[in-house]
Amino acid sequence: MLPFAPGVVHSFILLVISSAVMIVLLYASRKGRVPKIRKLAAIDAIDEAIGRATEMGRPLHFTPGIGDFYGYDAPMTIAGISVLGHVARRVAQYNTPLIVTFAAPEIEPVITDVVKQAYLAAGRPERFNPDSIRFISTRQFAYTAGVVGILHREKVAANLMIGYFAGESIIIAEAGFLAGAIQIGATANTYQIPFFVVACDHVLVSEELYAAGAYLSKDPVQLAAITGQDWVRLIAAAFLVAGCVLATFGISWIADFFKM
Amino acid sequence: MATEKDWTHKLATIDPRVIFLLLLISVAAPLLMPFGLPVGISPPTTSTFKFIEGLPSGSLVVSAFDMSAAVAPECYPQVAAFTTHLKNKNLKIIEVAFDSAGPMFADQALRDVFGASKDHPLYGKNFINLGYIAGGEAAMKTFAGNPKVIQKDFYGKDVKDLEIMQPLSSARDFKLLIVISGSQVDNFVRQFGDPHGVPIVGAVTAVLVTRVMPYYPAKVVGYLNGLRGAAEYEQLVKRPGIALAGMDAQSAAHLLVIIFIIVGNVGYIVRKTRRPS
Amino acid sequence: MKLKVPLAITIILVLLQVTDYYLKVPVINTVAANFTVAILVMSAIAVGIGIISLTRIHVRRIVKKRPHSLESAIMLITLAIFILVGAVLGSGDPSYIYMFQNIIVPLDSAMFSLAGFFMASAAYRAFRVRSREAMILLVAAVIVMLGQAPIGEAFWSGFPILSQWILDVPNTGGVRALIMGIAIGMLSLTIRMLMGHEKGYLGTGA
Amino acid sequence: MIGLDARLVGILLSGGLTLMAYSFLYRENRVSRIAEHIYLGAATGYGVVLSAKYVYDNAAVPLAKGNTFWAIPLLSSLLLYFYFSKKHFWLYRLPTAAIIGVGTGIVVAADFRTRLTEQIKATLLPLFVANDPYNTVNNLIIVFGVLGALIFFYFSKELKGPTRTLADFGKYILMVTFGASFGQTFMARISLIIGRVQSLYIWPASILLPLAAVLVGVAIAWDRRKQRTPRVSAGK
Repeated sequence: MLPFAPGVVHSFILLVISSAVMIVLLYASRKGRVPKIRKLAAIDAIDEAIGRATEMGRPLHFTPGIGDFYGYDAPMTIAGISVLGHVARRVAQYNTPLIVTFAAPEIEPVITDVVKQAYLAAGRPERFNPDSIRFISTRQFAYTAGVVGILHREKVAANLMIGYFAGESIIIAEAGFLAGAIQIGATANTYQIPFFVVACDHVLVSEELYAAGAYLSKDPVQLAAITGQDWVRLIAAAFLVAGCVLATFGISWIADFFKM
Repeated sequence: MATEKDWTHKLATIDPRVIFLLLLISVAAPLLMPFGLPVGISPPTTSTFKFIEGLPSGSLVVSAFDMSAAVAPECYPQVAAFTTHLKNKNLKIIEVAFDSAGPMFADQALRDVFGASKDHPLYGKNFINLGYIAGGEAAMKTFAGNPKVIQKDFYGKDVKDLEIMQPLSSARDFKLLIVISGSQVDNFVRQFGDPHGVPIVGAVTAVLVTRVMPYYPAKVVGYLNGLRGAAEYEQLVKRPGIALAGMDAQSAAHLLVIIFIIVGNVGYIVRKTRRPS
Repeated sequence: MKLKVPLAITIILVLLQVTDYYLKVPVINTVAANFTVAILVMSAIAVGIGIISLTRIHVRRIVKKRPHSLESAIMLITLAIFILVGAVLGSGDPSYIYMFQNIIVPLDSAMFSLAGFFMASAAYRAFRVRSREAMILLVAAVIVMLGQAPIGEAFWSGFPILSQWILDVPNTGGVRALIMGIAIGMLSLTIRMLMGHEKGYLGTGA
Repeated sequence: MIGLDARLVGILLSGGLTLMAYSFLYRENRVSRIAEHIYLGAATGYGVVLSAKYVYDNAAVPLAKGNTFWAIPLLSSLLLYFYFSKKHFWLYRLPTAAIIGVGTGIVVAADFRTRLTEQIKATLLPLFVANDPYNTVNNLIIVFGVLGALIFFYFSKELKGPTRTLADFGKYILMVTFGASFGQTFMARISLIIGRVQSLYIWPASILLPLAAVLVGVAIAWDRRKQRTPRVSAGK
């Protein structure tokens, strides 16, 4: 028996099962099994937004938020950067001006790298403008002030906020609206989602953020990971249904498992 | 037919700047002329108060300042109210910050409640301001595992010489963790509550309350809900302050926005019902 | 090499931290704890990158006489003052605290408080009874607002109770589902990373 | 030390900066831009000083005292600066990969438990509570709300029939959640405005108020003269 920390066994077992399910699906798709995913309107709207900025000949602003690479915000930042790769390739093709802003200096090299590679992949390395990658400030609301200023001064046509956002979400989103931009908001920081819902044209709600990069890549292996999300969702739902039904009759097997 | 100049159109498309101006007035006026609506005390505030009341004198309480200056109008009145309570109950206070602005407010709380911070004779004995530890959740984990990882306090004194730190070996020695935050409590539950079993009280912004509630009352034993929670706590510790004064401004602002929502919908509905004719 | 080595580093450290969380093995726990502190130091050092590129952008703007170069100059001067004073006197010095309290604090709060104004204008515009979803959103928001402010109680003593019920029951259900979904999504992203499919974070553009 | 005069100057300074920032509410203008750039410089500079202090206190000092472990993060983080090199650009990936590995590892392990399994555990409620219709209804709403909202996000195909109904219920529960969260936040943000207004009521910041009012009036009159056509309403 492994030397478990107290009260984590149930979680460990479910983590192993969930990871195994996802890994099996990834392998299956490598062997040519193409997973089916329904249309996700909010993610498809990203291309619409790029198109709109291109038509208007005005810049597209992208921000992965105020997150960095450690802690709670790390996965959201990574998911945002994954979408940035796709966005940058498109704007490179269409020659749409791009502005990327962020608040954590340690993500700057990655962002520059992603955007540069995207221009290279689109066969347009000369179109890459180093001034488009803008570290604003490490401090949350100084960052916000900077972004709000940019949205107005540079007449941004499309504003993509995809990553980790906190109290600044409504400020950036409403300022973007007042500046007349088409807006897409995406964050897994649950209590900021309502602000994107009221102020943005399209919203990727919580876990859709994590699915976005994979969905846009159209790579079967990555899509398999989204299918994996569904499998784990069904496993969680099955535990819930079984546990609640048993609890109704006063049987606590499932509840006991979760106390392990 | 509704035309562009129609009153319904006007109601549905008010210039946002009109809203901004009226909102500013609705906040500013009651602060000068309060009308004194009563403020009831909610159960989470009461349970916070009772939990602190129940701690034996001399227990170690950690105040974790995970607050930025931006949330100070909401959180600082809470800090002042419960620090007063901790002082009255003669509990030992360890202040630590996980946000760079935190130590300043920790210092201000000591000065407001005890009259002095680092120069107070009880500094290092009954309370200490450990300053800021960078790194968010990873820093919390490190601190929870070994609070003595901090070498110097906010004022540059060597921490290991100070009396209050002597009995500490891990977060298990904390009898209560007060999380002052405008961002989240999940990380504190993960790093202090779950692994070390430290009871947590949330001194949080109103936004955060929805995120605290799933943990209440099991892991988070009580919480203060933004400025309102501070106003309630001010009444419990019998120290009326700025939080109570702000409640009338809140009422006026809430009323104003609800009126605007109604006005907008009247414009919208009238236009919509007219259109088919 | 340029991708495999960093990928390997990520995989090893993710597995190390996961093991550390679930298992009590003193060696692993100690190593993991050391790494958590080490990355804090590393990311603190990264702040220099930000300063270099910030300076680069603003200096370029001034040199090329682009619009708003006056503002850029103001930015660089304030930046220099805050770094120099902090470096010379130390961050705990009363003068530095004074600068913090009278410049950063008011701007922090002023900027954040714009959220109040913007919530009002967004609520006015978005809370229209366009659809069943929008109506539910609006009604829940208004009830909770009336439950929060003392004025709600003055109208009807039931508002705080109803608002609390919304927060305790349907809201708890919704928040739980959201955060469960997020945990699942996060796992999916991590698996993609560890299997070497999600490489955006290594700068390769997905 | 800081005397009375410095205190008054401070109040005036913070009041002035607040009003400059608020002028943005009328429209983006030179005054708000200056406030913005002062803010950017000050906040970022302050951040640098704190980070430097952190590195000095927690790595440089222990290293100088002979704890060689600290050489590892200090040296490896220097690789980050290869970001500025054209040739060895990619070396920045090594320390970044380490930060991401540790950062993601910490959160994914803990979150799977705190956010998934602990939440399942908390939702294992009886669907029928004898003689207690209130709690029975509440439990049903929570359980079906969680199930519905989970299923609402189902990616693999469009839902039909009973699962569609469940997902719709989940969607409505999510809407209630968003509305409630919005309603709750509003008070918090108003608190911030209260904080700012209170600071402006303090003398001598209060002398700025009539000044600001006059300036805004002039700006409005100026804008009216410049474009006699009606201004854009509601933004877009």
